[in-house]
Amino acid sequence: MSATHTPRSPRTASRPNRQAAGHRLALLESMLRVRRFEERCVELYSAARIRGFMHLYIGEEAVAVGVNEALTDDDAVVSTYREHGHALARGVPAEAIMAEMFGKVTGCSRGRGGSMHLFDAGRRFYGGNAIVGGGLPLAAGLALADRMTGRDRVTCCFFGDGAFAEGEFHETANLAALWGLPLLLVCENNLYAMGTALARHQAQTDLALRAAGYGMVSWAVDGMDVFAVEDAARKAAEGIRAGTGPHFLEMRTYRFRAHSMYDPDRYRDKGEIEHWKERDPVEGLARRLREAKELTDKGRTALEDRLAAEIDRAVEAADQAPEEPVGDLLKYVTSAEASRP
Amino acid sequence: MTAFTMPSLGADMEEGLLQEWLVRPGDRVHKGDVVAVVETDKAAIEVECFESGTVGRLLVAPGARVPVGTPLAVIEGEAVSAVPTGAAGTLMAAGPGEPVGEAQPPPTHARARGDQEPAARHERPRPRRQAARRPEQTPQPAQAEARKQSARQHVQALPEPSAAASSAIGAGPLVRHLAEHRGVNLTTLHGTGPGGRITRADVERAAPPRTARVRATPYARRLAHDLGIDVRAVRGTGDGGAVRAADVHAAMRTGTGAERPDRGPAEGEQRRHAAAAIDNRAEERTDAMRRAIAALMSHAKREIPHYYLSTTIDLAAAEDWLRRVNRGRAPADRLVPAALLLKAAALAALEVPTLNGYWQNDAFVPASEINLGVAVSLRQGGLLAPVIHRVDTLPPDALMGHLKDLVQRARRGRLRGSETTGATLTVTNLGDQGVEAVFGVIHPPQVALVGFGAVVERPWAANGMLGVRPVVTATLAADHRATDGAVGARYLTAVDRLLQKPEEL
Amino acid sequence: MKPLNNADALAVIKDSITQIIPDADFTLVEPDDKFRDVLELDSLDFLSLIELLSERTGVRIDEEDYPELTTLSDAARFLVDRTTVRS
Amino acid sequence: MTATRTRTAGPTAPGDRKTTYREAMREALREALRTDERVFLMGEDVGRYGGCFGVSLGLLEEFGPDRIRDAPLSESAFVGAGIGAALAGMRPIVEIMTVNFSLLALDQILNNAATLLHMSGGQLPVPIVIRMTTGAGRQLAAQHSHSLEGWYAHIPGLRVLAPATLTDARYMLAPALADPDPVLVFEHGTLYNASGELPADAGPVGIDRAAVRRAGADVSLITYGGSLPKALAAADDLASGGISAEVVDLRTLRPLDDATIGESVTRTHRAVVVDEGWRTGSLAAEIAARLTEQHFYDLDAPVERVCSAEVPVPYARGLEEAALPQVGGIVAAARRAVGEPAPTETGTPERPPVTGREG
Repeated sequence: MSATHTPRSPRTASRPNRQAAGHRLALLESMLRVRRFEERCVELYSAARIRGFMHLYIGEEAVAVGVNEALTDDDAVVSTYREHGHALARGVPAEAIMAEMFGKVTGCSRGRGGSMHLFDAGRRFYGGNAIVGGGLPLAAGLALADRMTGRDRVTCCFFGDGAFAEGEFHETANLAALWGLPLLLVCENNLYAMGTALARHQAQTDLALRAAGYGMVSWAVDGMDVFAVEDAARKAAEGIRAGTGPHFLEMRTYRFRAHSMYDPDRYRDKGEIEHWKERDPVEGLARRLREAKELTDKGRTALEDRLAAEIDRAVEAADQAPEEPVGDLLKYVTSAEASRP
Repeated sequence: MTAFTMPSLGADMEEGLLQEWLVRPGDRVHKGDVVAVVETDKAAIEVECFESGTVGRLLVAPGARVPVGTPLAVIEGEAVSAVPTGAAGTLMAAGPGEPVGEAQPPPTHARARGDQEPAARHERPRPRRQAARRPEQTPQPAQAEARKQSARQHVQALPEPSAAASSAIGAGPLVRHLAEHRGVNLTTLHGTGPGGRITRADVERAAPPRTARVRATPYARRLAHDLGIDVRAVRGTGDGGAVRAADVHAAMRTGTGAERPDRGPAEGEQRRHAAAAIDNRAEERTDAMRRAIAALMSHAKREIPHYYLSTTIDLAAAEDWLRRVNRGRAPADRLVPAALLLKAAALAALEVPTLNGYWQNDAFVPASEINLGVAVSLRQGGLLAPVIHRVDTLPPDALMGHLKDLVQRARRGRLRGSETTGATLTVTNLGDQGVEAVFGVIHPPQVALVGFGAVVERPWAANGMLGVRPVVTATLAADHRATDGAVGARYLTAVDRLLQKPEEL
Repeated sequence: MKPLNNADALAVIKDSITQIIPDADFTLVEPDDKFRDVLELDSLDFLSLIELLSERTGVRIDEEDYPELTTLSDAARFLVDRTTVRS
Repeated sequence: MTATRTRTAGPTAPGDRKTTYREAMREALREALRTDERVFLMGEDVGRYGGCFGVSLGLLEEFGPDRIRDAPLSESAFVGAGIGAALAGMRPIVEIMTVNFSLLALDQILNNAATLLHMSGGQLPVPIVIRMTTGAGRQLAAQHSHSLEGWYAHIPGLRVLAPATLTDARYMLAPALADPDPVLVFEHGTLYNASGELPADAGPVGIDRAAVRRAGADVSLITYGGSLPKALAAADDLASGGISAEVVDLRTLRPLDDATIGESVTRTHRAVVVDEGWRTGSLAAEIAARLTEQHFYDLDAPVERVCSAEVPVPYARGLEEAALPQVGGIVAAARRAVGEPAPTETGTPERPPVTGREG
């Protein structure tokens, strides 16, 4: 059996009137950055420059990039351990991410987090949570603070279909709906909780339907179509800002690579992966832009060159960057230790 | 510090095979303790040491066959034992319950190796050895045995025990552990297990009445030490008879256990007391040291074909430099010429490495570091050669600091183990005694000894002019098996050259 | 720096030597003997003596002054001079 | 620092205020809510119910439902929400009914609150205060009675407090809120009704140091929280037998104040650690280990521990009492330490086994 999503559009969705070719190209560039960055990560991982667990987002780029379009700089993002895409879309510099994966002091977590724990407080990017579902209560708290202080901000929490089985999801969904928190719950349903297919870990696989049971607005979205993602996210964010409480988006997507670098991917059918690759969100968008004559071959080449140079610089900088002195090992365990010279 | 050497256990004995160590570095040993088992052509023999102190480096591994007189281990003669010793020949006071006097060896403990005839066993070690070496002393086997039980535990001394050594014992780790716990010397047991293996039952049968380590709380132990109370003589009233602080205080009040009964409890007495305790033992220690020096030097003179060289060195540059450096320095920071001489001796050894090392197994083994033994004469007689490690790397100020500290502590008997071992070349300086040249005896297994005499003013011709210069006579005694005279000459020349540029030392 | 009289100075010197050589026997040392030889002070001992003397009397003793410290009577005179002249 | 012994009701000094531990805690909450608008209280039944143990009674009326926030029975969600709110600049006080329930939020406390600052390379301090009851003694049986504060004291990144006196109940909250890092406050259930006078001069306290609640020369009773009154009672008993016991109240279980503990044992040379946690792997074990590491040569007796029996706390009164540290056991341990075991006819309890099953 090959897993597929039932195509369904958001009930209220209408194709956004995004005439500006510049915007479409920007989406492409953003997705392509994630794609190329991660492809380089695979190389570096194989060369043992990056260690630890590393989970790739390849195939799911439309979700991070599309959702981010709906967020402002004031909004907050809480993410998972598969967060390179979210971080890059959020604007965390490739250099800081690469340095983090190299374990360097210039990394966005000063080498203490690695691939799974990217943080950027300045960009209100709250990581980087590697406990499945663990970021959800945190996101509710960020939203609660905004709610209590009357700030017009949205907190967006990404999590996977696996988290839907965690109590923390259900506790948080209830709490957020109960208190009407300004929380955007983005479930990246890539059909597998690690190696366990959705149908093998959920009794009812229509996640959007179930989330609706908590009394919040809930849509299923084609996560391979960046326009659909952006459109749904914008509508949800508008609703949240209008005070209608938390919104739930089930992004139906697929990862093209294994769960992590350690994963032999024995649980998926090759044919299924190939089937989904036909819906590659990056190349799909590129094709559409070429057909619309908004992207030339030359333009594509220039874009690729630019990204390659950017990633080269990131790798080079990460390579050159110093490591945190071991003498600072205990720094940041408490604030007192952090401020100690 | 003395060397514990392969004893001569008979007039016809030329060499012996070290079968097993019964001590390991850091163990406290008392004069007369059995410390090793040596196999001669005739029998396996337990050998005792002749000095109280702490076992330093073990120089020979089990399984090695070495000539009589070869240093087997270093005994650091630090006389800090809590129990005063009496006159020479009377040994440590026996603890409660220990057999005293001419008693027979404890029956549970007397069996020796299974492959020997009982008669031979009983004869084997002491009477013959003592007859040969110390005829004036009465053998006291019972005490020696008792001490062995209480103090010595069976130990595989070196990291890689030879197959011979372990098979000789024939006991597994469990049994060894049990034996250690019970204080049983495995080498004296007859194994009843398969192939003569020593079994748990053998050990349990042999377990002697336990003369356990004193049960005392850490604080009580510390307090007793500080107050100069012998914790072994204090009656413990704590859990299981443990000595507690209160017991030490009580002993203090009643005077029991005090190492010197005339000593009052007043504060500040401690140091004087310690000094006095050392004085008490000084004579004996000197005797022991005398014997050790005698053995070592006899061995050196017997084994080592010495050759001697001498040269006179102009010290004007060195003295000028010292004067300049010392000017304006507080006395505590000043350098003496000896520091420069030592540094020059070390750097010259760097240039002539074949004088820095050991003669072992008929070959020269160069040392990787230059560790100078510095001969220090003790006021009560005798000498020590504590070691300053890696002298070539030390700036003169640091070297001076080490020298002062080391000489002071050597004379107070407060050397650490690492400071008494590992010398690769020895330097002796008799200049302060007023002589001009010293032709020394090499400390085996080293291959050379450098001597400096007094710095004296002498007429000196330089560049065709005659003047008065401070000069020192540097000498070298070297092992002709390792080097020839030309090498020694190069060495002394290097010392001379180095001393002409004191600022580079 | 406290001015010393000859007896004080001699006491300081003997006391300092005793600290270095606890069993020093001054009955063997005539005032004009070279005490270094009689009591067998080596160069390190002598340096310690200098250290103690300058510490206890406050007198600065340079290497050039060492020859003044050869006999007990010279040494005492040296300390008396330095403590009185300069204070 | 002024300390009040909750156990005794001495003569009331002029200006002293009669109060209870519960009221002192409530007063601390009220002060915090009044002085800092970022502060809010969140937890199960903190509002309309008035707090499971009545600590927050009346606060809803004064501060409203936004700041006295009743949460659903979702420990993970509301503790995590507290952490998120702290990240966003609030100063949440989260109340968990008992330490046993806190296990439902352990992921948030350990993996987020204690970890975020370090994992983010110093970017995300978490200024949250989490309060919970701990301990047995009220016949609440095995799922409401345990003393797991030692587990939390194991975790770097947390500060763990155990106020045991009225003064600490009243004044430890303010410095806890001022701490930029997560602080866990353990309130022993048997202390809420403890009453006494809050001295007129009681005022701000620190949260770094242990306190000597009673000076003594022969043995140090080292304890905290609900065991403090027992240790003080034991000290009285010992004094009548001529043994002078010093009582050290740890107050802060992490980081431990090694200096105060060590100074006390350096004076007395004997230590009895009283800890309601289970013996194996306990805070008492940690303290005993540190004493042997740092003060081995000061010890004149093995370090004694008086801990709970290694059993889930039972319901029946007799069983519960037998499972917990009691004054008699503390006295016996102290006597063993000073080498004066109680006469056998008084039935001195045997020294309990080091690990595992009892008996």
